[in-house]
Amino acid sequence: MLEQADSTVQAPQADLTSQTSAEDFEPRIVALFCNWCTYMAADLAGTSRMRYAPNVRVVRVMCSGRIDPQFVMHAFARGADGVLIGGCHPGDCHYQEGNYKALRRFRLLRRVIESLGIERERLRLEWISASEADRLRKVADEMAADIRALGPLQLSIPAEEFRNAEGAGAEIPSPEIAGETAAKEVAVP
Amino acid sequence: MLRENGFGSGPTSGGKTNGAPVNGDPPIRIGVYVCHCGTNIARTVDVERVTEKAGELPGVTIARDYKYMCSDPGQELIKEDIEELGLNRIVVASCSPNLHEGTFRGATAAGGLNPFFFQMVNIREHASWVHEDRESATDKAIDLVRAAVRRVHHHKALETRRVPIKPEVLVVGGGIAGISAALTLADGGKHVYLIEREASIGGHMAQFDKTFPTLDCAACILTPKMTQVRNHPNITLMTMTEVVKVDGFVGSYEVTVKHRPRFIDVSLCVGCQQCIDACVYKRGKFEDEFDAGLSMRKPIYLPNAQAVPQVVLIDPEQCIQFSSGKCKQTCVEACDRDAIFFDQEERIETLDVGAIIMATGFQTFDARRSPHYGYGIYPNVYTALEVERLVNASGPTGGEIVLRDGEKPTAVGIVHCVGSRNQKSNPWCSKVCCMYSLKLAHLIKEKTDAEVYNFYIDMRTPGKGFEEFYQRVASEGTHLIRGKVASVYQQADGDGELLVDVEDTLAGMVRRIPVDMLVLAVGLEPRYDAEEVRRTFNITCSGDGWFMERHPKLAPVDTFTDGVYLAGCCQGPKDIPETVAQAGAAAGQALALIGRGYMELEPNTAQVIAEDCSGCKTCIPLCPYQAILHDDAENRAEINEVLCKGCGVCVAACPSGSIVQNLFEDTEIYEEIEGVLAYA
Amino acid sequence: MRPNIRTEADRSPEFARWITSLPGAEKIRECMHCGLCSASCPLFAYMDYSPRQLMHLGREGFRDDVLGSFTIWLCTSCYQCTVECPRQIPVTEIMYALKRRAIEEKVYTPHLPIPVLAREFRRMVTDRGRISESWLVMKLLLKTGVHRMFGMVGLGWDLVRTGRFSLRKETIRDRGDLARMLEAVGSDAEAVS
Amino acid sequence: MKKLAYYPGCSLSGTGRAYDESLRAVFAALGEPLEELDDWNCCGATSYMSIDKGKAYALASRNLALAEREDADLLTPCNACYLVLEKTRRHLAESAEMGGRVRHALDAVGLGYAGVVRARHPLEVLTQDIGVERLKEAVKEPLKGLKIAPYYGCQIVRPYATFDDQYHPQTMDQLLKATGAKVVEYPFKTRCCGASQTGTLPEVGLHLVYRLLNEAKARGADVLAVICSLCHFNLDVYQSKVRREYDLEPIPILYFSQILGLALGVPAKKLGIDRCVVSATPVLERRAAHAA
Repeated sequence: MLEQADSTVQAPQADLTSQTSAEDFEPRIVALFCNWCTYMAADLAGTSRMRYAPNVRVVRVMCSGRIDPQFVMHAFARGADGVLIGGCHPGDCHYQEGNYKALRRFRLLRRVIESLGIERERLRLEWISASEADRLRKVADEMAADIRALGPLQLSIPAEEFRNAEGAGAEIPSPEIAGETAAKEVAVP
Repeated sequence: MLRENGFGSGPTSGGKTNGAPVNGDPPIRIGVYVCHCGTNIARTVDVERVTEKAGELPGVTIARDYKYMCSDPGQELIKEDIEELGLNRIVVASCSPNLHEGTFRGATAAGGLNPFFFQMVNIREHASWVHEDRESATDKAIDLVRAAVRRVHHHKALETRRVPIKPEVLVVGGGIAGISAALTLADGGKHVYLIEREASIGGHMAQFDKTFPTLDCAACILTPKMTQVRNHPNITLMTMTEVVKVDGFVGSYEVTVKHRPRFIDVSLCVGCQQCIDACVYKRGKFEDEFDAGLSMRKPIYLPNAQAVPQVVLIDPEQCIQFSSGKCKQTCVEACDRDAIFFDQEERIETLDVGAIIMATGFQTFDARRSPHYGYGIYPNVYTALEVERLVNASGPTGGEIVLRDGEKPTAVGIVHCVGSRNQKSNPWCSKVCCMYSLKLAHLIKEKTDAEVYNFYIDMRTPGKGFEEFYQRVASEGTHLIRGKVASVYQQADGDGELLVDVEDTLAGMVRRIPVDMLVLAVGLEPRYDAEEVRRTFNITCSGDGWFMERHPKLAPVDTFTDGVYLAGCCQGPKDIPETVAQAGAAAGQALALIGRGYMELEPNTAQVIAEDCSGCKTCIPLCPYQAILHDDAENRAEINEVLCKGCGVCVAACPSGSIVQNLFEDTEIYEEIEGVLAYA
Repeated sequence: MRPNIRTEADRSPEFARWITSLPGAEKIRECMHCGLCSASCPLFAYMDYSPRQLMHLGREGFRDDVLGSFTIWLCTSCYQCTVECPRQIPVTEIMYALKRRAIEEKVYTPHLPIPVLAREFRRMVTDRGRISESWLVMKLLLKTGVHRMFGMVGLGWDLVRTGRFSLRKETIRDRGDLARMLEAVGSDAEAVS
Repeated sequence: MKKLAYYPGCSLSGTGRAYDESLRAVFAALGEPLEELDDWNCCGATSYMSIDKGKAYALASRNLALAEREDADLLTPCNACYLVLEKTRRHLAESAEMGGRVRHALDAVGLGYAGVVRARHPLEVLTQDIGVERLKEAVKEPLKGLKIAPYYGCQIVRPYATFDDQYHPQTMDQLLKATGAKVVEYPFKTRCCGASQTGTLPEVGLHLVYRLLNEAKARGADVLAVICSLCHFNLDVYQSKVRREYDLEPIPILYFSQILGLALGVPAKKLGIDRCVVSATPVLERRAAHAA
């Protein structure tokens, strides 16, 4: 597994340093959107010709409940400066309550990333319904601005530990990395 | 192959597998097609550069750009390339997969490949239409294409599943939309449950007098339709019925409905109305809803003269028997059919249907919310719906247009856009008010010879025969004053006369006009409980509260929930012909769905990799469809593919990574994430 | 009288940009000319341009027509138009801004008492921190024409009779503080033309 | 109830003295005597805003800062002051630029403003904090038979006031009804009185005043009740001029607080009833005689 991981954490660090000058820093934001609400909102933003920050790259999943915390960790490891998760409003999930599961994972994940030295603004969960294109625009713009202000993601822990965290999966973060609080959180259903 | 990495299912390395055979399969040969969409994409995204970059990606055999990929020649291109270049993966960068994923899967299949060896990239809605800067939009498009190319390496051949569709259809709402949809479906040989919340079908249209622009009588064209509904062998009509719960999915919905008690047996009552005559109330005491409160009725009443079903009902809030239990029950005595049952109770029933048509309609704007018009304060300020009842020959005044004191009005003002086109109430144009206001102007003028003033902001008459009608009303001498009424007040010494202040914007002066009747052309808005109904049916509302169609142009009657269609004003303001047309379209969509008898499901279901499953049962309670069972003998989870809807919640939760989801395998998502992040 | 024809040379694009850049005033581009502002205005009867027309002239950049209009001086800030506007145009605030700019550019009719009142009011508040109404009225009358004063004699007597006319000069204690504050707040960028 | 610092404003020490006197008397009679804000200054009214926005906001904010130092809200009887102070509070919260400039200016004189001070109108305080019931209980001389037209004027209901309906305000109606008087239906409750235009453009202002007075008369009102000293000035002091131009019977104009004071048994002298140009005494005596 470590061997595998070794080859994964290849160049992001180097790439980042090559473009860290504050002025031309453009954050890269990976957006994991559910198919039914937030992806539709992004489509609607398009048909409504809204303008928003071009920093967001959308990856579609069927439900926000499909989002494995490792997707997020992986995105950060590969040079994302921010990750945006978009799902249906509570009560509106196309699959009944996948979004609640996303929320639970998100809360945990946020603690994990903070303990890894990643600022909390870099990970965001937003409920955006299919009709809320304007909200999507606002969130994308805000996030791009927030992260631009933060600057490129600098991982403050040795790559080795980071890989461990990633490999362990955030559903069960290893206590020495995520800290005790996060470990306790797991116990709460 | 990822499975071999064991716990944690780490991602594959960047270029490791690209272009190389996967598990001994033939080498990956990808065709990438970048669409200009006329200038829709090409204006903002440098399509040539995207194509060039795509051509350099590992595994890509050919990259082309083309004006319209969705056109026949565009699809042909894919087909030919598959055949001539031996492509085994296809990526098309164009619009949203919601629009053309099916199209390009079809083209892929037409070339002889499994259609799921295709991946779509959305560079229109997600790039060219939302960005202005050509360079950053192009960079984004390149990233998205790279992600798709990396993803498509890992695609597998999949088969769609077929599930049978129940042939019955539920129509919710018995206005003209629901009636039209139900009749179309029933005439097509399908069984329809038509449910209506009120005691009679007919909806708003039944309250109208004449319809614009032809001035034919609403009742004359609607009543035969209502009768047809009642008599149609394929329609089960249920009035006083509401949906409380919807379970299941397209093709197989289980709808729980609640029948409110009518206290009359529908099968026994013949509508003779002797019970009403016999009621202990000698005359009407309660506001008649159908007459917009302009007449009074008893607690036992027929909803209206043309009601379908022709059956009376009792309002338990008003009937003495319910409040005191000590009524003489003269109605029961009078009924020779023994149809009255005070002990009737609410009844719950479940209906199995394959498709649902929403035809829940609209409500009119409450004029009290625009207090400066004095509605509810000055007695001679009316809503348009009230005036419809006044004009109507079967209405409270027998078709006479008179004021509250019985006098004929001599000057009537009609205020357009009440509640509409206003950021403080409803920002939208309600579409029908200009025409119905002109119609009322004509009818009032005809019946009273009063001076009629129409106060409008913009006169909107786009429709067949509408402009001609506008011209006709203008020629009749109606004052058409362009300006919104700012205030209405009754003078102390003015004999009940109302003074209307308005800027005549064409003259550039404010005019103060005395009228003795003011008609408020109230706009249309979503019903008060639209949000609740939306949740029940798991459909979407647009920001303004109307039910949202799947696509504003190409799927105007579909919703985002398969098998649920929209008809009439629940989707937005419409006039009668438009409503009927849309109801027909919704019925057509439902017919197409159930007529096929089965439907193909996206093969995005999840499966357990049996040898990796530790039997921890984490996934079992997570599944909203109870599709996961635990095989006690083998101590492992098992997914019932028929029940699985493909949300992927279990996949993300599985601690051992032993559940995979077709079309959304971890590897595919990791590759996509890496693809958007990799620096070119 | 100005001829009732305008060419493009009469337009000031700068003025149009300025007016639409006032807070909330970008909405005047969305005006649908319903006339609610005009018809709800208590002073409309005396205006040369209706508020609606003034908004339109502003967005088209007819600077001279707008700043020379009597309308802006008639606005009593009752906010009826602002509250009524279906497109939420802050008409009253725009009127304020137009008054400020007209005073700044000195384009209002001479002897128009309203800007004089505004200036005298400001002077008195800046100096003493409070307004002494009787003094203010007298100053206004002296500056805008003595003839008006004769009509006011009866009125003044009524006030004296009822104990409402006071020649006391009202003032605050910390006048120095006030002056320093008004200095420190700086001047408006908006007024720059 | 948060502490209230009384902010009379300039008019209430001049032409609007009766408003000041009667308010103090009413609050004292209800057991909540008013404490004046120390060293308050003019709010700037509409005139200052017409010249310099920044200075206008600075001027108004000094009062907010003074109140904040005392941890009080401002009790603001004048409609114009109320509007200006509320507008300032909101604008400073919404505009970072103006907020910054004003805070800088306050800082220069050792004042600070965190934004917690609200302007409150006596109508709001009397109906919400003290309550109509408490007023009713305190009434000693019910004003049976007095017919009152309630006139709110413009700036109290528009655009910032949230304590009452902007088309059909009710708070003053409730208070007046509590005195036992009859409140007549008055459609011009919130129409503008012409503000300072009566002075600057008499022909314009007088017509507005005429319409307000005429309508009240036509509705059978004995008196017109007001809540703003400028409204009072226009309707009362200019009434003789109006009557020179238009055919109109005189109608006395009273501050709502004067009417409440009468009902609470405060002597007319202490309420400044004799400060009306159009004397209210005949109407009040006629009513008293009738009731007796």
